[in-house]
Amino acid sequence: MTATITLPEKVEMKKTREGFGRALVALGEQDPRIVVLVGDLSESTMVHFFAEKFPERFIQVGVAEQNMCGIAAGLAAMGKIPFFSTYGAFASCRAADQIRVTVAYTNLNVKIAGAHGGISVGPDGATHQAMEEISIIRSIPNMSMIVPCDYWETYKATLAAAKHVGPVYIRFGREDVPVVTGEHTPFAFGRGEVFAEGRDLTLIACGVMVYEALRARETLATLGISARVVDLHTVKPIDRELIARSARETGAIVTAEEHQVNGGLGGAVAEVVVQQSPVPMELVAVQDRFGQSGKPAELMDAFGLRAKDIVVAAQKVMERKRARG
Amino acid sequence: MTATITLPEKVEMKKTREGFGRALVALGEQDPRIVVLVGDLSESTMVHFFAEKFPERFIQVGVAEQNMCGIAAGLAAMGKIPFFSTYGAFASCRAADQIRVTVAYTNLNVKIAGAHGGISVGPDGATHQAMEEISIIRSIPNMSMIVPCDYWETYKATLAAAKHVGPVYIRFGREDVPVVTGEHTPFAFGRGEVFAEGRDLTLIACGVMVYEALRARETLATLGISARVVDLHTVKPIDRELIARSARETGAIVTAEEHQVNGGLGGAVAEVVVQQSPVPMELVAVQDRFGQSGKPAELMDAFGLRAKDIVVAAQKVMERKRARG
Amino acid sequence: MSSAAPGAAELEAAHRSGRLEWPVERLTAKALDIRRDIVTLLSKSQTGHSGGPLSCADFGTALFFHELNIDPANPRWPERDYWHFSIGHVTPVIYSLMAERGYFPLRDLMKFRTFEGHAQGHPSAHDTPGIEVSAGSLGQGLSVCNGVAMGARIDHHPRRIYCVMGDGEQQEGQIWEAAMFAAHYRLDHLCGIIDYNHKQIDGDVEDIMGVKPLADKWRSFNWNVIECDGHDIPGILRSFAAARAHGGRPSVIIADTVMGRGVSYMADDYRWHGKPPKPDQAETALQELGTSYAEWSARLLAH
Amino acid sequence: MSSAAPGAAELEAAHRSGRLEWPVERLTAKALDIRRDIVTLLSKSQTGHSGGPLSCADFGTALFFHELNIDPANPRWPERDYWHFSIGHVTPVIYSLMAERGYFPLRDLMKFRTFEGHAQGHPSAHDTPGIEVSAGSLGQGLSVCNGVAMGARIDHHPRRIYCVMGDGEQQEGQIWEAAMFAAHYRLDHLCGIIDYNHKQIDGDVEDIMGVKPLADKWRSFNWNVIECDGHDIPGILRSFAAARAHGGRPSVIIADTVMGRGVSYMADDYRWHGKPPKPDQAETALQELGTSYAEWSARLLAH
Ligand SMILES: Cc1ncc(C[n+]2csc(CCOP(=O)(O)OP(=O)(O)O)c2C)c(N)n1
Ligand SMILES: Cc1ncc(C[n+]2csc(CCOP(=O)(O)OP(=O)(O)O)c2C)c(N)n1
Ligand SMILES: [Mg+2]
Ligand SMILES: [Mg+2]
Repeated sequence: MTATITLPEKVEMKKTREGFGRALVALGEQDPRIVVLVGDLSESTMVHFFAEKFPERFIQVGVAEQNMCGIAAGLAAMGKIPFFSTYGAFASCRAADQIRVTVAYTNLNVKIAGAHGGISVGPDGATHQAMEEISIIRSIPNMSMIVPCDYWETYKATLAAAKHVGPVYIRFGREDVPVVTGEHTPFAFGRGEVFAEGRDLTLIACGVMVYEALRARETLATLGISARVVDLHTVKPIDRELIARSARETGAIVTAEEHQVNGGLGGAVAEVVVQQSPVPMELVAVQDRFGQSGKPAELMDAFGLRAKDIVVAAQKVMERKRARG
Repeated sequence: MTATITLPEKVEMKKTREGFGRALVALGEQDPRIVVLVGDLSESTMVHFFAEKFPERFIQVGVAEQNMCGIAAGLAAMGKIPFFSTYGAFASCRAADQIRVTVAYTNLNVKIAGAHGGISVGPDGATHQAMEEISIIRSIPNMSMIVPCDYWETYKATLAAAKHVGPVYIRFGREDVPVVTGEHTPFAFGRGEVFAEGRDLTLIACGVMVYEALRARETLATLGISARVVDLHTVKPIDRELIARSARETGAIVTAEEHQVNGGLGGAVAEVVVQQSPVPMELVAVQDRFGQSGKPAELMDAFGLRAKDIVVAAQKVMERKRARG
Repeated sequence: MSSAAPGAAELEAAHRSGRLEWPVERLTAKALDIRRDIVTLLSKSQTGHSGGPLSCADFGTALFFHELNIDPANPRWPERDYWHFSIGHVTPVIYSLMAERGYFPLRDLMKFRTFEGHAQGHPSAHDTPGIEVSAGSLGQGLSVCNGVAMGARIDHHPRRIYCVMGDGEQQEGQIWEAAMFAAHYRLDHLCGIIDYNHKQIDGDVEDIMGVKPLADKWRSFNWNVIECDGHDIPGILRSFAAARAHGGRPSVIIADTVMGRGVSYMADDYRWHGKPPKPDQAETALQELGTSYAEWSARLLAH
Repeated sequence: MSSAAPGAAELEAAHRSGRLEWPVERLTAKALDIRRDIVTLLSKSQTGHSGGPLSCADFGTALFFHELNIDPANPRWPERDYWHFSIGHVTPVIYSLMAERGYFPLRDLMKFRTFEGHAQGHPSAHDTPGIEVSAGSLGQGLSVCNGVAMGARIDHHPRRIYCVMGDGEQQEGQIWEAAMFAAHYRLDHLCGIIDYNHKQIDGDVEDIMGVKPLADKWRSFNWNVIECDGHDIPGILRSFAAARAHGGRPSVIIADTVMGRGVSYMADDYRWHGKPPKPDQAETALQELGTSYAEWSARLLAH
C-alpha cells in the first residue's frame, strides 16, 4: 500500500495539534471509554474541543503532570481509554518515572499526547521545545510511539492510538505546518509509508520533516539524484522490514527529524541498518543543543532542519556511497 | 595509551558502588566544594562513607528526587560540586525534567549518581533495575555520562566527573562484579580504552559487560577469531574517533551493555558507525523488555548478557562481514 | 496455634467474595498468621523487606478480611473494591494477605523474589493475578487510585478505593498532587491509609525529613483525617467505618504503627526496613509468634 | 510621566549595589514604569505573557528596588542575595525589573523572544547575565533556592534567598517536597513569595485545581506564613521586614494580587495569562498607564 505524494507549489497549512483535538471528538462519539485529561493546557493541546462536547469524560488535573499520568493509569486499569495531554517536554520528562513504572511496566492502555514537540515551537524557547521524547519513550519497554507529519496524519494517529491496546505516545507540534497527506492517504500503525519512490537513496523522516524531505526530493531530482521518501510516523515499533529493504535497494539513507540527534529517529534507523544492511547514513537533526526563542521558520533554518539541509546531507551520503564503490 | 588486560582465571569481585562511595571520600578530602546529597538511600548508594566523614557537607533529602536534583542545582549555582545519589531508575526518570531544564539547560556543575543500574540488581525486580538511563541522559544536551566497568573504574570515573566542569551522570551497579582494571589502568574522561587488541571484529562494551567481552574474546580466540575489546566507559561525549577507527580496522562490531537495546550504547555506536564507516553490527543488550526478580547471575543468563551471548553475536557478525566480501 | 492449619471452612470463608466482615478475634488471629507468613517467606527468600510489612499486618488484615468487597477467585470481579499498596516494597505483607485471602496458593509465598515465582520483589501486574497496577517507585499509588475513583464516578459504580501509603513516602511531592486532586473532586469513595511507623530506610522519619504535623497537612489539603492506633483492630475497624460514613471528602486513616511490630528485635528499628531475618533470627521470631519455621513453612507449602 | 525619561541620577541610583531601600513613592512610580515596560515589550514582541507579569509588578518592584542586596553591574557579586522566579513564564516582568535595576540596557526589552535578543521566552542563564538558573518548567524553583540556601549555610554566608512562585504552580508536587525540606532544615534565610492572583491558564485556580486554604497548607509544612495585599507597597515592605525578622523557619509571603493588574481590560481575566496585547490594545493600556507606545518605546530604545 503505497501513496505517492506530489506536493503542489503552495500547500495548505494546518496545525498537527488540531488533528489531535478533532480526532478526540470523533473518538469520544464512537467510544464511551475515551476519557481525556489535561494539565492546565486545554487550548494549547486542543483538548478543549473534547471538553466542550464531553465534559463528563474530561478531567482537568491542573499543573501536576505526575499525578495526571497516574490518574490515566488508574482509569485504564478500570477499562477506560485515557488520553493525557500536556507539552511534550513535561509529558516525557516530568512524568517519565510514572510512564515507566505505572503505565509501561503494567502495560496499561494509556495514551500520552505530547504537544509542542520540536524547535518549531518558536518564541517560548528551549524549555518548551521538546526534543528528547523519541529517545526517552522508545527506551521504555511496552511503549509505542507515533510522530505524525501533518494534520491528517495526526488525526489518524490519534484514532490508531486509541485502537491499539497498550500505551502509546503521540508527539505533535505547535505551529501551522504543511498538509502533506489527505483524509484518505493510507496510514497503518507500526508501518512506514513510502511517499515517493526513488533509486539512489532513501530519505526517512517523521513529523514536519516529511514535508522537508519531499521538497528535498524535488531539488535532488534536478541534480539527477533519485530519492525515495519514507514517512516513518511510527518510531516504535519501528518498521524494520521497510528500513532494511530501503537500505538494500537504495544503498544510502538520510534521516530527518525535529529532535535531538542522539537516540532519536536517526538512531533508531541506524540500529536497524547496522544489524540488517549497513549502508552510509546521514542524520539531519538538532545537533545535541538546546533550542532558543525565535520565529519557527528562523529556528528551522538556524537549526538546520530544512529541505536544503537534507539536500546537503543527501549529497554527502551519495558521495560516501560512491566512494565505497 | 592502551592498557592490555588479561584476566586471571579467578578474578576479584567488588561492588562498583563502593568505588563511588570511596572516591567521594577522597574527593571530600581534596576539595571543600564537594557536597553529597542522598534520597534516603545512604547505604545502598554508599554515600554513607562520605556522610560519616563530612557530615556538614552531606545533605539528606528524604524520598524526594525532584527536590534533590533542584537542590543540587542551587548548590552548583553557588560554586559547589554537588553529587546527588539515588537508584538509577529514579535519578534518570523521576528527576528527568529537573535534569533537563534546571541542570542541563543551565549547564550546571551537578553530578548525578545512578546506583542499581542493570538487570544484575536481582531480586528487587523490574522497577528497581534501571535500564533506560543511557537513552534518556544522552538525549539531553550538555549532559555527559560515564558507565564504568568495575570498582576501580567507578572510582576513577567519580574523580573525573568531579574534575569535568558541567553536568555528568555516572551509572553503576549493585552487585559484586569482576574487578577488571587496576588502580593504575589508564582512564580518560571522553575516551574509550582498548583493553585488548584484535583484527577481526571489535567488541565495544560498557559497565559489567566489559568483563563479559574480555571473556568472550578468550573463547573467540579458541575459535580462531581475533577480537578487539574496547571499554567505552564514557557514553557521552562518545569517542567517535576510536569507534570509526575500530570499524575501519576490524570491519565488524558487537556492542554489549546491561541496558535496553533501544537508544543505548549500541544505538550510540551505531549512530557513529553509519555516519563514519558502515560495517555490520550486532547489539547485545536487553531486548526491550522489563526485568524481573531472580538472582543476578540467573538474570544475566536469562536476559542474554553473558560472554557466550557475545560470542554468538560475534559469530553472527563475522558471517555477515564475510558475506559482504 | 489453632490457626496454623487452616480448616476447609476457613479457607472457604476466606475465598468468599464480598466483604468478609470478620469479627475482631478472627482478625487478630489472622494478623498473627500474616506475621508468621512474612517471617517465614523472608527467611526462605533471604531477600526483601521486614519492617514495613510487619507494621502493615494489622490494618492490612482488617482491610482484606473485613473491609474490602473483593472476590479473590475472580480478581477482576466487576463489583470489586479496588486496593493498592503505593509502598510497593511491602510485598511480603501484600502477598501474604493475598494468599491468605485466596488469590493464589500459600505455597507461592515460598518462591518470593525468585526467578521461577510470580511473587516479584515489587508488585507486578504482569506476574501476579490480583495485582492490578504495578508499583515500586514511591509516591505514585494515590494518583492511580484517583484514576480508579474517577473511573468509578464516570461509570456510576459504587466501588470503594483503598490506598496504602508509607510515612517516608509522604516526602514525595506526587502524593500532595494526588491529595489536592482527590479533595478537589470530592472523591469520598477514596480512602488512604498511612502506615505511620515513624521509620524509613536511613532512620527516623523526623530525622530524615520530618513530615509532622502529618494530620494537619492532610487537613489543609481538605481531607477527612482519622487517626488511630494501627495495631488496635477495633480502632482500625472504627476508622474504616468512619471513612465509609464520611461524605463529600476523601478520608485518610493515619495508622500509628511500629516498624517491625511483632518481632521483638525488629520492633521500632529502622535497620529492619529492607532486610530479611537470617534463618536463625527467623526461628527466634517465629517462636515469638508461637510457631516454628518447620511448622509454618510446612503449612505454606501444603496449600 | 516624570519617570518616563530616567535621569542620570536615577539610573545611577538604580545601578548601585546593595539594598536600595527606596521609599514607597519611588517604588510606586517605578512599579508604574515596570507596567509600562511590560505592555510595551509585549506589544513589540506580539508573543508572551501579560497577566502574571502585571500581577507581579508591585511586589517585584519592592523586591528589586528595596529589599534585595544585589549589584546589577556585577551579577555574580559574592555578597549578593539570590532571587529566582520559579514561574519562568513571567519573563516580561523579570526582564523589566532587571533592566530597570541596571542588569542590562532597557533597549534589550524590545528584543524580547526574538532570535537575536538574549531575552528568551523563559529565563535562560545561558543567555541573560543575571539569570543564574534557567527556568520554565513549573515547580522547580523552590528546590533551587533550597540548594542556594544550603550552600550559603555551608559557607556561613549571610545571603538571603527569594523565590517567586505562582498560585497555579502550587499544584506541582515538587513545591511541597521543597517546602518540607526548607522547614526541616530551618532555612530562615529563605523567603518565598506567592503571586496569589487566583488565575492560571485554563481559568480560576479554585475551578481548575483548588489550592485553598493556601496559608494553612504552608503552615502545616512548618513555614512562617505572611499574608498581604500584593499591590500595597507599604504592606509588601512590612511583609519583607517580617520575613527578615523571623528566625528558625522559612517565610512565605502570600501576596494577594489581581492578574493583569493595571490594565483595565486585562484585570482578573485568565484569558490574558499567556497572550500579548495587540498593538491597538497596547496603546489603550499605555494610555491608561499614562504614556503611549511611541513615548515609552522611545524611552526603552534610548537606554
Ligand atoms: C521514588 C522512590 N525513591 C526511593 C525509593 C527507595 N525506597 C524504597 S522504600 C523507601 C523508604 C520509604 O519509607 P516509608 O514509606 O516510611 O516505608 P517503610 O520504611 O516504613 O517501609 C525508599 C526510600 C523508591 N522505592 N522509590
Ligand atoms: C511543569 C509545567 N507544566 C505546565 C506548564 C505550562 N504552564 C505555564 S504557566 C502555567 C499556569 C501557571 O499558573 P500560575 O502559577 O497561577 O501562573 P499565572 O497564570 O498566574 O501566571 C502553566 C500550566 C509549565 N510551564 N510547566
Ligand atoms: Mg515508614
Ligand atoms: Mg496564577
